[in-house]
Amino acid sequence: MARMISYREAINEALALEMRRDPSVIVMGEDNAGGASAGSPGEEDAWGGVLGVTKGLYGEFPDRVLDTPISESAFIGAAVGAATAGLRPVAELMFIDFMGVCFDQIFNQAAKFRYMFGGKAVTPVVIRTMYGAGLRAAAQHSQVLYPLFTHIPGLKVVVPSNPYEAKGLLIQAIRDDDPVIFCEHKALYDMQGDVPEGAYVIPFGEANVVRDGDDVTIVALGRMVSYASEAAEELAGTGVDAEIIDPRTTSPLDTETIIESVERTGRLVVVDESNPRCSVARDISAIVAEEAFGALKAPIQVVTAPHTPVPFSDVLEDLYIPSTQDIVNAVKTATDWKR
Amino acid sequence: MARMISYREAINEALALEMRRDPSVIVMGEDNAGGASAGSPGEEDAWGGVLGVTKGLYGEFPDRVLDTPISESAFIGAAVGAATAGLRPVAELMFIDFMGVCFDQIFNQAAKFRYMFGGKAVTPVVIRTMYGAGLRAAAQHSQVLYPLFTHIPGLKVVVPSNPYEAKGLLIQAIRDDDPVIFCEHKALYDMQGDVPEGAYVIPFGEANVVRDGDDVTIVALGRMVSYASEAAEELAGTGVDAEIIDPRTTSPLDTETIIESVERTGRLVVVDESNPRCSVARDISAIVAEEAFGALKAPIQVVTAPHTPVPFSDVLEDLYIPSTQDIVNAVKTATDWKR
Amino acid sequence: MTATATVRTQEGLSADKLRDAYRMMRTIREFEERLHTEFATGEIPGFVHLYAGEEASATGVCTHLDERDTIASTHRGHGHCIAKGVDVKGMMAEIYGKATGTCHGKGGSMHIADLAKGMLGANGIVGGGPPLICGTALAAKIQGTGGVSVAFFGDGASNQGTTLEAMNLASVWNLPAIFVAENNGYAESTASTWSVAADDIADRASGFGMPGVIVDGFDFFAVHEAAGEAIARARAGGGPTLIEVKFTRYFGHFEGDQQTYRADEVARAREELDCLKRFRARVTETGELSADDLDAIDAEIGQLVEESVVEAKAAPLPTEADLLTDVYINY
Amino acid sequence: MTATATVRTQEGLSADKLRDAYRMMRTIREFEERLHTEFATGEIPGFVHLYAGEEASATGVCTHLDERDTIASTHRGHGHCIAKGVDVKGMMAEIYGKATGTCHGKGGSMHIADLAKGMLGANGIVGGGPPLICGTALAAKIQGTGGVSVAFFGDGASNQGTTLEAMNLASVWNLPAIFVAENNGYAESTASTWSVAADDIADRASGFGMPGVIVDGFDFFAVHEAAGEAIARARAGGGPTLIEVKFTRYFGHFEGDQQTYRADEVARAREELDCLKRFRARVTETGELSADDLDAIDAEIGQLVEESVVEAKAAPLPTEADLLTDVYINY
Ligand SMILES: Cc1ncc(C[n+]2csc(CCOP(=O)(O)OP(=O)(O)O)c2C)c(N)n1
Ligand SMILES: Cc1ncc(C[n+]2csc(CCOP(=O)(O)OP(=O)(O)O)c2C)c(N)n1
Ligand SMILES: [Mg+2]
Ligand SMILES: [Mg+2]
Repeated sequence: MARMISYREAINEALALEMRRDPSVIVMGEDNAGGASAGSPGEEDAWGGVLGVTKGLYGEFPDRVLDTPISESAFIGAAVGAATAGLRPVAELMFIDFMGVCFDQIFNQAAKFRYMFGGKAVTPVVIRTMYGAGLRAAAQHSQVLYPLFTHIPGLKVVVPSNPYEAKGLLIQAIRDDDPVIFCEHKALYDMQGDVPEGAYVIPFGEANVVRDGDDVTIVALGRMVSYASEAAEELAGTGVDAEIIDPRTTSPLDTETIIESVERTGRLVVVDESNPRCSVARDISAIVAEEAFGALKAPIQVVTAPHTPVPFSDVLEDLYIPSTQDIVNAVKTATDWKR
Repeated sequence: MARMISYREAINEALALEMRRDPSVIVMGEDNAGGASAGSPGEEDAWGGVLGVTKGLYGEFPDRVLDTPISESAFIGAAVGAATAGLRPVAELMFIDFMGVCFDQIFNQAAKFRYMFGGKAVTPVVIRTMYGAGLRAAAQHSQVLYPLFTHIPGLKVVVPSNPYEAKGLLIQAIRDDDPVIFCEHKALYDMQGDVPEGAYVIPFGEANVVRDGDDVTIVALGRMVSYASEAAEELAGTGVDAEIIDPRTTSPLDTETIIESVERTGRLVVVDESNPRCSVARDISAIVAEEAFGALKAPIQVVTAPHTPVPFSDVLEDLYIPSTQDIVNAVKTATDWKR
Repeated sequence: MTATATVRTQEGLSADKLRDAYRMMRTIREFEERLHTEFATGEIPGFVHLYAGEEASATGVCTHLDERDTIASTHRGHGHCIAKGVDVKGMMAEIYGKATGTCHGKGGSMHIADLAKGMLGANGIVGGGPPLICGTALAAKIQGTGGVSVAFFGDGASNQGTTLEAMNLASVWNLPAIFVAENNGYAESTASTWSVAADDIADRASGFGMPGVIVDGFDFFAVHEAAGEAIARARAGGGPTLIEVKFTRYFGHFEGDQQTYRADEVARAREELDCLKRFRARVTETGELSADDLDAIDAEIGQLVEESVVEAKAAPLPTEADLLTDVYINY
Repeated sequence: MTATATVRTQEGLSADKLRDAYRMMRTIREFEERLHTEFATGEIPGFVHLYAGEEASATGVCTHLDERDTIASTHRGHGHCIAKGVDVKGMMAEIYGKATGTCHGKGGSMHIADLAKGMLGANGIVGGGPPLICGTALAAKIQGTGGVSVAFFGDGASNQGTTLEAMNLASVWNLPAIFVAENNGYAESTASTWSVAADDIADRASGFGMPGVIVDGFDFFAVHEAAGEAIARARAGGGPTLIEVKFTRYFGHFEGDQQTYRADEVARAREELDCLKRFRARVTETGELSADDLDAIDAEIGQLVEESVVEAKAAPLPTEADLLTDVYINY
């Protein structure tokens, strides 16, 4: 019964399904149509975005898949404007690292319209963007940065951890009436997973308990969910039974599920690929430490990348990215901890 | 002996002193010279920036105070580039809210040069910027946003809480060889304080213990330091003796001083005007909860603005900004807490 | 190098249309003059940027627009709001921060918006609007409504990358979009003759593949004609236009500005160039409207603005519950 | 509307200068061709964008520059690095991620920089460089060094707001800055004929108050002459220039690109237009250099690049300690 497809295909399928279902859904981004709009001499639909995620959509929806010049402020802003006018644009901000040239349209415009305008605006825009290290793409193409978006009231932030999640969360994102930042980990695009063919939604703000356990709670985000699962297998061998929670969305955040778990396990490890300062990991840690203080048997451990840019050299990048071993060590620190 | 000047004057004085001392210091920003560079028919040096902070500098240093077009990416980038070439530019990003149109030059360029280039770049640029609520300037002119800069490795972030701090920290910022985001609270510009006439520096990463106390530690940032002091006075009347710590810089952060204090008091309240998610408040909370867990007698309390944009109406804005009463309440929660 | 010549005014507006245009300009003027007075009392919170002197631009453009069309504005947005039909009383209440305001008191002068009227907001970010109207224009194009979108922006904003990118995108996508550069000579205290490296902002049009037009912004008819041409072309699928409107603002950058950066160009403008005076002279000379017609409108508008202030002052403030609503759809 | 006519080539370079120019172009070509081969083995990490075909641009410009001058480059930066004198072996080691690399293996292909050589970095952000060179140009102006700064950027980057803003700022501040738009016809798979709404990128110059020039990018002499004029003017205080260089890149956008978006324009370019072939034909025809001269350079460079690869492969990797250094001055 299983139908295995990749994270990339799951995203592509979510887009295709929603475009079929709702003519107001449009897709735009650099090379998203793939040179076709350019009337260039080559094959139509040549690229489908730099890593091929939108490939094939142009063929089916030639009027609703748009290439853009390299003008992120203009086209992300256009997506935002179009969302106020009855469309449901899905704009691709190729690498999340490029937010610096268009952040204003996201955080001062899209995120604030509804509040500033006294509740009279609806801005159903989705910004798909690639994040994360692992491709040897160095400091300007490997960042995580979802903490920056999570900070901003008015934005919803999604970090799918596998193909199934990616599809259901993207369909929800497209149908959602608020601006959504949809963060795709580029090292997951080839990850295979069992994904139903039809449309389904995964609601925002509902964490997924990936693994049940009683000794320690591990909250992990995006690609780190797989790492946490590996760590849990290893820990199981040493008699430590870890519960793994994937929040799925960093904003809204399902604090309830996390706190309920920590109240049972008494221990928490939060795993986040981002830099540590003002990270989602520390955010979750602080919330839990405030709300479940009485239940904590050990200090919350936070596993993140170091406070450095992402290095290029593969040997350094591998050291930079939080590892399964880092998670195992953090769990051990928590379980071994004595007052 | 006291020489009372305003926060605005303290900043102006720091700029003037450093410009006299070091010919490589230049100042730039919208209307920083004040229309003079425009060769416009009006008075030279008319403005000195929108709230007059650089007023008078153009007269003394006509070649080193530059007006700019409204092109934040270009001129902040120019400041960054100039810093790599032997100048020490102090660029004014008028309101911190405008970072969205120029963030790339700050976080992908200035912040990363040294690391990406294998330690071979030195980028001594200062970006002065106004933050904070209180002027009824609404959602796009009142944000705090220093958490976003604090997240980025390679940046230093300064949040002076009074005129004395502003002057010493700005002189340090100008002499510092790393990129510095210098966050001036616009509601503090008219605050008076005792400030020495000459130049002095306040080192980064060294917190200031504003008030000694044994019952609870209050860490407060920027404008919130005054609020914390008021709260401490009120609490003193109820027999609660609060220690107040002003970290001065959020990056680097003096965790030592904070932890040493919490180890004594057993209780921590962190006060930050920013939105709560991925805030500096939660960051500090998480660090302390991890490193001083054994010392904590109560859950750390975090006092921030709510997860909303800044509202316009004065009645709403006053509710939005953390208040002295909020701090008092948080301290009471901490001191009253029982397992 | 000037991209294109000034467009000469022509005519052909019905008396009703002329009355509407005059009413629009007069409403803006009255609204702004009154705010200037009221601001001085200290009762109005925050930053207020007045549009007085520039009425012919918003009016000359918006008289061509209808409910299919969208505009995006700037920090100096009252005139555009009024011209696009936003309720004057709601606006005044908004500027006073009242619960009855267009944005429930949560936006204020710099953020008045009314999407139901196709007014996508004043904007606190210089250059914030042009990308947005590429989106509303795209929506109109995809939905086939025949709608056009207009971005108003200042001379200062013409140097902002977002504005420049948006012009290119509008051409590349062949959008029904109009870019109206309101050149009032200054961005805060900085002269446009200095900050705009071209002779005219309109010179930038050719670099982005669109016609560039310069008009006398004190002349309603000049703006109206240039905008009419551009909007008709855009509706017909002919793509975007850049219109540079030149004039002087009558007050400071914001209320409180001492304006030491400029010599007194305002007195002469008010005396000799004023758009309302010129409009009155022209339509009474040609006999298109009578002085009585115009006086009646003046009185009507005086009354409306007076009421708007009285009502705004008396209106209730937002309440604590409002702080936490409308962040997202569900709260 | 074409802003200005193509500049015709003239001459007057000494044999030594010609040899240097040829050596520079040949080094770039050899470096890139070799990377193309090596990349296919899978040993090179990350994204690699090759400059082959565009050598005359970096060379035609940088042969005018000296240690006072700074350039900023792009993701396609190897050619600019080599032309500004960055050590070829250090570059190769950097691309392999080795500790002996120009950036200690921490930057990689997209971030090679050597500030001591006035090379302010390849840049992973499209449009990242133009603002930066406004700063280095400003520093040169304030310090009175006579230095000029050059931003190289692509046709795609010519639509980025940062690039457009920088051009205006350079004019407003009258900076010794040169903007070199390298129009190779594509930004990734997107044709510049589509993404640039003007006929030519050079058409944008007048909107930012500077001369705009178009040159044949396969012709070293054409680039050299146009750049020489612009740089001389900038050094003399005459302000910035925009130079559009037109040509074709020989490889895909990055290594691995199947290039299904373009018909095979490369074969013809390599055959008929190639800058190295044309240079050789021209200087041997005129007798300025002999075929032996050029062959000797070819051999020398073949040897250099071969060594650079051998040494890079053998070089040590960075170590764990390197992860946490050079974030700030003090750690
Ligand atoms: C991105 C950004 N930069 C700077 C400002 C501050 N600011 C507000 S209005 C203004 C001047 C705008 O000038 P112009 O575009 O000519 O419009 P005008 O005020 O003359 O109508 C400036 C610099 C801002 N709001 N946003
Ligand atoms: C701000 C930003 N947007 C998008 C990209 C992704 N990207 C890298 S190179 C490139 C194409 C650049 O085209 P062009 O400027 O013509 O340079 P070329 O590759 O042709 O040399 C794109 C879209 C980026 N690196 N930065
Ligand atoms: Mg202006
Ligand atoms: Mg190109």
